[in-house]
Amino acid sequence: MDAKELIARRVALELHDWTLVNLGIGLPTLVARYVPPGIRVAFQSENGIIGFGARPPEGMEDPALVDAGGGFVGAVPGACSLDSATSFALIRGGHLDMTVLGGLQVDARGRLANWMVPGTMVAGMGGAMDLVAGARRVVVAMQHAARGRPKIVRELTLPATAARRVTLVVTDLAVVEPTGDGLVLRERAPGVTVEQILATTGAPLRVEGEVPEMRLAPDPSAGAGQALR
Amino acid sequence: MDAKELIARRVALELHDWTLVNLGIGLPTLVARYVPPGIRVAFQSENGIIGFGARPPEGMEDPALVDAGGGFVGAVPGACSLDSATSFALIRGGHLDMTVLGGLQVDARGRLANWMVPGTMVAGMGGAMDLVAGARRVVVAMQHAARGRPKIVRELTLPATAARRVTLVVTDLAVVEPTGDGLVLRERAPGVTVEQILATTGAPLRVEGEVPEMRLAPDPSAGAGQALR
Amino acid sequence: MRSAIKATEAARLIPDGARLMIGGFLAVGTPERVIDALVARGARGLTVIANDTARPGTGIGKLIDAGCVARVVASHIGTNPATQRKMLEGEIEVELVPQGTLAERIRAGGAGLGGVLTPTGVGTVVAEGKRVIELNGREYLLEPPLRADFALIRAHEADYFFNLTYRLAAANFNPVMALAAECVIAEPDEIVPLGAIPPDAVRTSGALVHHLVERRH
Amino acid sequence: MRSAIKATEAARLIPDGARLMIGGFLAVGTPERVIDALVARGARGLTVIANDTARPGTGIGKLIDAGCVARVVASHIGTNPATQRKMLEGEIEVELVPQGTLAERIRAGGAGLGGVLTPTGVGTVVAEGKRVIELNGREYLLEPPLRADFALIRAHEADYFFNLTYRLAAANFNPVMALAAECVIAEPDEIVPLGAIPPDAVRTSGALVHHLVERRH
Repeated sequence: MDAKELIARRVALELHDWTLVNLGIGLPTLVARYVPPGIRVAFQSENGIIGFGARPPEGMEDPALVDAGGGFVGAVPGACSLDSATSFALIRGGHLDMTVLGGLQVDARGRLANWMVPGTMVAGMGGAMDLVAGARRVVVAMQHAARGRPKIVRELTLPATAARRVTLVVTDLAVVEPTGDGLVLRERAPGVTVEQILATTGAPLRVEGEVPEMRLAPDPSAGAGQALR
Repeated sequence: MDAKELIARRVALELHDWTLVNLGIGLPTLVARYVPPGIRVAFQSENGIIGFGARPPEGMEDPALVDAGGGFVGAVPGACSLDSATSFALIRGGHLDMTVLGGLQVDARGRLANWMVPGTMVAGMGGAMDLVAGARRVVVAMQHAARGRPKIVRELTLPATAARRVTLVVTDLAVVEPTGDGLVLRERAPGVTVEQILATTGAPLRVEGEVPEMRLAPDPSAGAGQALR
Repeated sequence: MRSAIKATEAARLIPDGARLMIGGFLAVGTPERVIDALVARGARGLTVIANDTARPGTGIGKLIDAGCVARVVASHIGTNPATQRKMLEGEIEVELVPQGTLAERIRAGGAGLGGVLTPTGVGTVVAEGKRVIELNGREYLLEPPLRADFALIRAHEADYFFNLTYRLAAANFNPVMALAAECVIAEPDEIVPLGAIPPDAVRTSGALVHHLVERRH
Repeated sequence: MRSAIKATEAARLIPDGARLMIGGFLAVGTPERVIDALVARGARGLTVIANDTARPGTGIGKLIDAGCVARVVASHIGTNPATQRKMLEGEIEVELVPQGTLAERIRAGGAGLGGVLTPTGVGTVVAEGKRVIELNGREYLLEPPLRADFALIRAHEADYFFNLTYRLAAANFNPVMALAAECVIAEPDEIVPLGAIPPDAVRTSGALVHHLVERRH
């Protein structure tokens, strides 16, 4: 199991039954593979689909049915289409139970930076700022460190995506919960020690008693869950 | 020809080809009967229909197809339905070429009062304030006087519907155009003298040279025009 | 699958004193069965946010007749003399809102916007006591968003995921109200299998609907 | 009946320096034939308001490649290195707007609203230089409405009155843009007889559309 699968399988446990969930481009889209059995989730894509499904069989792709990354997807029975104003009315209006987004940095106050690295090519924020401002729960799915440097930092050095405190940070080493009282270490990845986590974290991390090992959603090949069924 | 038919047939000449027009409840709805030949107009009803048509044959009324007064209407081919937010996005956003509304008073500044008489039962403004604020042209269709009292007055004594100056006032006696420089008498009804009009008007009315007699849209029984055809 | 509830169960979910948005325009597009059940259970002290209060004996008029309503936020009450009389007698408090402003305030409440900047009502009694914001030389009223505890929605078709469609003028306020309440209860004319409503025909996503009232028997 | 025009005629209607809204999300739902005609006629100095600039060689990317564009208002340009390079070289000016704010600013421009009060961007660089309005203890950015000279819309079906439908994710910005321009030009996949699109299936009323581009031959 690689780091991405580990993160996706842990995040998948955050899916609630009968909710609307947005998965960001990249690592977060992997979460859709690990929906726990018995959990019915509608996946929303900000370009205007609720209930998108897996990529169709070869030759059956529809040019009008893509996800926010432009990749071909399918639609489950019960899917619907939305224009951009309505799509973001749902996002901004708190109708998403959760968004899962990649991250460049999260700081001690729980603020996320994930849209811009000054001095490099500027891509733009796309829908990220609306998603972080509007979703009821924001889960950041990212590597704990990049090129040996912590991505959880005392204060953002990159431009913030929103002023809001995210709900949970899931990395390949740990589950960290930002609280009004700072970051709290909630879980550790299998085989990882608290000391290893603290050494790879650039911000104060509270440890309260015994830190349990991460639970993970089952492997899909061993009987997957369902999306909107 | 009664006063209402006269007013409706004069207002009908204000219809432009291929435009979206809202007709208020009451007298203004009569205008739909006199669409001049060759003029294609889509009639909008603020409760969410573009392209409504005449009342269906007996027994074929649809409970979901009514105008803003709650009366059964039909739909012409090419009609569409809108929710209230979109219906008023069109109204407020200047997408209506014209609205035709009844009036209680119009004053020297061209302001309309048509939604409330203090001291009587309060009905509410419904869509009137949005229509007057938003339509590109606001045509008031009303009797010149009520119970012998002028309805065109120096200053509104009833609550205004909007601060905006209306485009044209069509009565059973005259066509009056409010301008930045006061009210101007543009046309007189057949057989009515300028003196009669001035005597029945409660505000200064400029008369510039010869005042022509009103033209009227043809009688429908003599070959009517078309709505959205 | 999600399961449908009876209209009486829907009425039981709604406590006295609740703040309701109710779809409809002169009772066209109004969920009559949930209203009948509210009347039957003797609901009291409701706030009703709706375009109008219909006519006595129809739609929201039935709630007015039965004394269920303490407060009305509407654009028009002229078709219902009972609402007018109860307002003058102090039994019902009425807030009048221009129809387009009402629709947009509800949409703002559902879309997470802080308010509506509208030219409608500037220079009229509607502007009294409200913040006026000047932008590019024009004046706009700042109107606050509206939300409710419950939205009572009338739909044409619903599928097992609670996706909804509407017909002709029966859509009116229903789609925006479905965005703006903590609990959305939809009363459909028909319930059809998942997949029977094509994705582009869905007007309100089932993800917004909490309870569906079963088909009329 | 109204008559359809050729894509080349549509491109001739649009002068150099015009301000365009163009539908689409990564070229899905983008009117490619009008864009090809604009490239062919050598349009210059255009302002493009759109979600993104697609990829080189696709959709709006073709306008970027051909040097037609002086200014871009978009939520994302990361998929198009040509846009990024021309921005750094000063050939194209870029204004980045959060995607939901972009959609809502366009809707406000089309709906006659004075602006948008959004929580998105508060506490970020997006808020710089903008008016912040506090309402009920929360902060909102006051974002101005957007309008354009032309909206270039990609539709699925159009009828003879120019009513439009869209398919799946190809709707995206098209319906709001059709509200917000002085001249709306729609490029449909199919043109069908009046009455062939049921009233409840119409997503943009023909009353909003000024020109329809003929079917691809």
